[in-house]
Amino acid sequence: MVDLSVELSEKLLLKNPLMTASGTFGYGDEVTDFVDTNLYGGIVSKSLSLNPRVGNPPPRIVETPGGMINSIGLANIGLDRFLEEKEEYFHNFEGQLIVNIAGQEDDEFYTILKRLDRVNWVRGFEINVSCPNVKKGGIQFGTDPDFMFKLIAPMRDLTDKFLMIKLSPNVTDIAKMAVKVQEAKCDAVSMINTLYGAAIDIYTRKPKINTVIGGLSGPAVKPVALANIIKARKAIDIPIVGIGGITNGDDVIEFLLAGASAVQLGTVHFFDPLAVVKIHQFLQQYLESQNLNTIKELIGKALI
Amino acid sequence: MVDLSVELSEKLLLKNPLMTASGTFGYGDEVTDFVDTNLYGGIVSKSLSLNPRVGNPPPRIVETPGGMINSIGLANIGLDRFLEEKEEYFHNFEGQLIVNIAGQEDDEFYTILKRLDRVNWVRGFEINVSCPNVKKGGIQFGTDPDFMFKLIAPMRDLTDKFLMIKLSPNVTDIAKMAVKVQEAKCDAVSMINTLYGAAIDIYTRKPKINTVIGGLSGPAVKPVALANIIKARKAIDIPIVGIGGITNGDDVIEFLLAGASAVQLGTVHFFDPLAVVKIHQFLQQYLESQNLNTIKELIGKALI
Amino acid sequence: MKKLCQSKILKNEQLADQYWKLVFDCPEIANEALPGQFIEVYFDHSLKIFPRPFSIAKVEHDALELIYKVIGSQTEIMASWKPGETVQILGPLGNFFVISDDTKTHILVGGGVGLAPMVFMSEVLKEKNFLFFCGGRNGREYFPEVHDPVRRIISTDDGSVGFHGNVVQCLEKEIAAIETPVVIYACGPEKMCEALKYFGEKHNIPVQISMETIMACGMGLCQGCALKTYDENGNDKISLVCKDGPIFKGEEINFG
Amino acid sequence: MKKLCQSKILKNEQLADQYWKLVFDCPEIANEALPGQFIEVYFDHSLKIFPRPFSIAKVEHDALELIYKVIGSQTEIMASWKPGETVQILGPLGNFFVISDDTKTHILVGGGVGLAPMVFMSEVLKEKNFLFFCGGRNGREYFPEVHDPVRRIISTDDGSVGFHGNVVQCLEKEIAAIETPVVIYACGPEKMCEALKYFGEKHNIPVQISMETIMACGMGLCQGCALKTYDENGNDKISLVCKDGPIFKGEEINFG
Ligand SMILES: Cc1cc2nc3c(=O)[nH]c(=O)nc-3n(C[C@H](O)[C@H](O)[C@H](O)COP(=O)(O)OP(=O)(O)OC[C@H]3O[C@@H](n4cnc5c(N)ncnc54)[C@H](O)[C@@H]3O)c2cc1C
Ligand SMILES: Cc1cc2nc3c(=O)[nH]c(=O)nc-3n(C[C@H](O)[C@H](O)[C@H](O)COP(=O)(O)OP(=O)(O)OC[C@H]3O[C@@H](n4cnc5c(N)ncnc54)[C@H](O)[C@@H]3O)c2cc1C
Ligand SMILES: Cc1cc2nc3c(=O)[nH]c(=O)nc-3n(C[C@H](O)[C@H](O)[C@H](O)COP(=O)(O)O)c2cc1C
Ligand SMILES: Cc1cc2nc3c(=O)[nH]c(=O)nc-3n(C[C@H](O)[C@H](O)[C@H](O)COP(=O)(O)O)c2cc1C
Ligand code: FES
Ligand code: FES
Repeated sequence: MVDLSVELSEKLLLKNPLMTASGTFGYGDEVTDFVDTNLYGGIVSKSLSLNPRVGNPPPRIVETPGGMINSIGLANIGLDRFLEEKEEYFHNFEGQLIVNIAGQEDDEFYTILKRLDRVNWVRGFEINVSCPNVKKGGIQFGTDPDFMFKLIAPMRDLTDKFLMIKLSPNVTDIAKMAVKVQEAKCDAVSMINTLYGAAIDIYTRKPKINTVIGGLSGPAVKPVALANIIKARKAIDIPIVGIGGITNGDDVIEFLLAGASAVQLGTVHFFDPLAVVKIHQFLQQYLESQNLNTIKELIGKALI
Repeated sequence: MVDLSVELSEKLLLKNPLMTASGTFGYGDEVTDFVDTNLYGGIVSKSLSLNPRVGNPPPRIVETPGGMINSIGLANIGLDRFLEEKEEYFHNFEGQLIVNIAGQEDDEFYTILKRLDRVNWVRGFEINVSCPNVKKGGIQFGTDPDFMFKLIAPMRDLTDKFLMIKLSPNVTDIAKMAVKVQEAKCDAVSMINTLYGAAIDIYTRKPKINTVIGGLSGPAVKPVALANIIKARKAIDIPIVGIGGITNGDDVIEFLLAGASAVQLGTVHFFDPLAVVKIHQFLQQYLESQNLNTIKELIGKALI
Repeated sequence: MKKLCQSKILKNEQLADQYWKLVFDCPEIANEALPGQFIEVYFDHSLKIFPRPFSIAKVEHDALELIYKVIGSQTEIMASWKPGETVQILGPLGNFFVISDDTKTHILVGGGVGLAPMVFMSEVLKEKNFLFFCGGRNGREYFPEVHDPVRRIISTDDGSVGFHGNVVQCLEKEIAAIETPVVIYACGPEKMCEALKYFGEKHNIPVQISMETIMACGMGLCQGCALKTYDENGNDKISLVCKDGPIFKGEEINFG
Repeated sequence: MKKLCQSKILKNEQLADQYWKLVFDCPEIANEALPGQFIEVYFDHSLKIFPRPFSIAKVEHDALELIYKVIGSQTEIMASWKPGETVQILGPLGNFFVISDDTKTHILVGGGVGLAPMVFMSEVLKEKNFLFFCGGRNGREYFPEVHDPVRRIISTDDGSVGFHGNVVQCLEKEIAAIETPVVIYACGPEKMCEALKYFGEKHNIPVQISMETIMACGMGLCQGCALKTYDENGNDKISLVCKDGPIFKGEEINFG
């Protein structure tokens, strides 16, 4: 048996490098009818805010060539209901639960962090500084290195749990952002969140997304994610979690070679809900065919 | 008959809004066997440098989901051969020839501009400040607003011909770049050039593109192009030429509604060489079905 | 329980102009499906990445039937599928029409591709008293067979077949003669559904409407299929068509 | 002159394991095609956007034949095509093998999917003296028929059919007995082509090699299909496989 486990920090060992991307997997309980969610090394939950949010009005999604645009607007059940309703499920989950947090302002982030720091079934945090779909907060945190640093630097004092910052690709230089994350002593960066995208109905002339500009994801963005990971890998030493357009096992290996220590599956859940099962099989076969005992040996090993 | 003509400036009237994107159409003479190139309102030629360039070593292209990455490296025949060899073809071309210029440093741009300003079959210029595939010059001009301004501001004094700057999407805020183009008194901006993209072969572990990171184009990037055009449209008054992933007539209308005054077809030439013919037909039918006499009425008319 | 199946195509045949019937061998879904529920159909190697939702139009033993209209690239691809090929489908998804024993007359209203779930309803209500109002633009549209032809009332916009006018106008004409209590079940174009909501309010008839929005996942993962609705107190709410629907009570829907 | 055609499929049949033969009704291309040239095959609605290049394997009146190996998504899609369907193709593209009357023995060397253009060559050279060396990994590969069976010399890596070894080793064994002047025409895996270049140099035999690179357009628009080559003076050069090739002289190719 090959070893699929990876380490994102001393605090976070994953039995395999496959996580779910925030907002693309519900809270994990929608697919249990036909997928064993224990195949995931980790689940990253939908961005959580202090209070419940209904999210943006429709239309919220549109299909684009090889991808989609979304503007869900961080619809979520809020911290209290999350703690009440999800405990049982995540107690039984054999992988690691990473809670993705998105606040409107600094204090909202900190309050959630403090409360969840005490919750034993929460193993770590992914801080969403890069959602393009909320007007206040959201993207502005994620495009200016200093602004972001101010937001995230205090977080390290609030939790000893695994702390990861999710970066936006909508910047001139993602490496600069990644360096700030490392300076703030966070454990890892994840990238990429969605790209800016828009679509217009040529008959009604209305935007196909309520907020006009939404977030592009799916296979289409995979090359962009890889380019960003390659750039960030050169600039920082902390682990990178790769996200963006991953569809199959081949893609997962590509992200690891490019420098990601783990990956998140997002949009693929919508069009291939069995992806995790297929990827699992592929990773094992691939490692065997390459005479590798552990998947860790692939991380950052592209001949670049 | 509906009127497809658009005006990019008083100096540049196009009989229809369809142009070719630089680097995706040779010099127009490859497809004449089966396409009437006079269907294009304008041809934008492959980026021209002072001296011939062989371009980058292989591999130069790779297919990605819904798109492709290229790193041709501005392979081109150089100014002298261009003037000698292409005059006859462009004398007979019924549309407008826009020469795309890419230099390694400021002076190279200016020298080419000065020489071509005297050439009567050259109707205007597109300045490529945004190619991600050349190390010197290239992208760095196109990501810093002030750096770019310094490059382009002197150009206005060198030519009275139509002068357009082609912008990169690999920036935090394309609107800031567009504003600088307007300040430099150029006639128009075109957007987008390619996004950063990478791909890795999981068996050889080598990058699938010689320069590791290349330029992503094709249907996949269409939503990104539209988002950028919408943002730039709000910031400037000069015309925008829309580029990025255009495949069919529907897409062309979408770009016009978003605020583009004309468009360029790029990657589509590779997978649907008859696109221009089909788009032509579609535009006419669409305008008739919408009871519009002229395509100009669509520009910027999205209900945003 | 939702099942994700690799199902064999038994039949794929053209019914009318752009209308096709596709039959899968899929006991897992067929045996659980209720009228109003839908499935997601998946496509390989496709530039458009979303699966496509289709109402279940009938189940017969292990066979699961769809009625679909070819209107874009994916339905075009579907029309090229041949019996014997295998396709991935997920279902049954969503809620279903609620049928109550108190109802004297079940009124099914279907327009265009909205006919599919109503065909299923007409099968389930075979032994009961139902009327099936089918609307179409003209006589070239597809109007499904029902066991007892008098139960099918056709209307076309151009009057080429049946009642001349839309299906709601037709219903307005007939309603007085229909035995109460009545329930209306509807699926079709948004305009039709909206008109039926107000028709129901006017005549004090409960209306159950199957709604459509763009779906990415079809099963509650993406929160994309949002629909503006009202809660019991009439406050604004957002519902997910794939999970909370596709069937909503008329009074729940905010047609905006 | 290149033609862009909507061509009807006449035949699409499996030849061996993963090898298929696809025949188009396409007089426009068939009537102009020369051995070594290729066509581009286009796909609709596909996540992979490039058309795919395939060597012309034969022309017979208006029929244009390809031999293809199913190795990925697009060749999988091709294998699902049915006679009667219409496909967009572009051709004939690229240069061709140059056949000279001085040549006493024409040596065709093909391995794997590289067999296709050699089948065309064997047709064109039917009346001349040729030998067709076919290489494969094992006996389950496809080895094309030729009119005169003694002209076909098979070698397999595992020795299960014909010569035990690769096709170049086989040629090395036979070459002394072959009547000169000789020309070698080759198409196949890069390693084979490279070995043949050096084989030609060693034996002072001209070698014409068909090369493959990833192609976006197939007709000189994108400059993507770059190949490292040498000019007449041995200086480094970049050539475009779709326009300057696919056939290059052995000495032109820089195998790096
Ligand atoms: C719950 C539900 C049940 C449906 N039942 C049927 C049915 O029984 N028979 C039938 O013919 N059609 C049905 N539809 C509509 C069907 O899903 C669309 O016709 C189909 O998706 C069109 O795909 P296309 O690629 O051919 O067309 P496209 O050109 O891609 O789209 C044409 C139109 O189809 C709709 N559509 C496209 N993609 C989606 C999507 N991912 N989710 C929802 N709608 C989409 C949109 O209105 C769009 O404008 C149903 C839709 C829903 C939501
Ligand atoms: C001039 C030329 C002639 C060819 N003749 C034949 C032939 O007669 N019979 C045959 O079976 N194959 C031939 N090939 C190879 C054929 O093009 C590939 O097998 C085919 O493109 C695979 O597509 P896929 O989607 O099935 O596989 P994929 O999984 O997409 O790719 C598998 C491999 O096919 C090759 N390939 C993929 N896309 C392209 C492309 N756009 N351009 C060139 N190569 C590509 C690459 O080596 C790639 O690694 C030829 C290639 C060239 C360049
Ligand atoms: C429908 C949808 C909802 C999303 N919601 C969130 C979210 O709440 N928080 C977040 O950080 N990212 C969110 N994302 C972004 C994804 O987590 C991921 O970064 C992005 O989709 C790129 O990966 P993919 O191409 O594999 O989907 C969402 C993406 C989609 C498609
Ligand atoms: C193969 C290739 C070569 C290109 N060469 C150039 C170039 O020389 N100069 C330039 O300004 N843009 C170049 N581009 C960018 C295109 O002009 C265009 O901006 C980009 O491809 C986006 O449009 P598309 O998605 O329609 O292709 C090239 C693009 C491709 C695919
Ligand atoms: S379609 Fe994804 S939640 Fe409804
Ligand atoms: S494939 Fe485009 S130039 Fe050769």
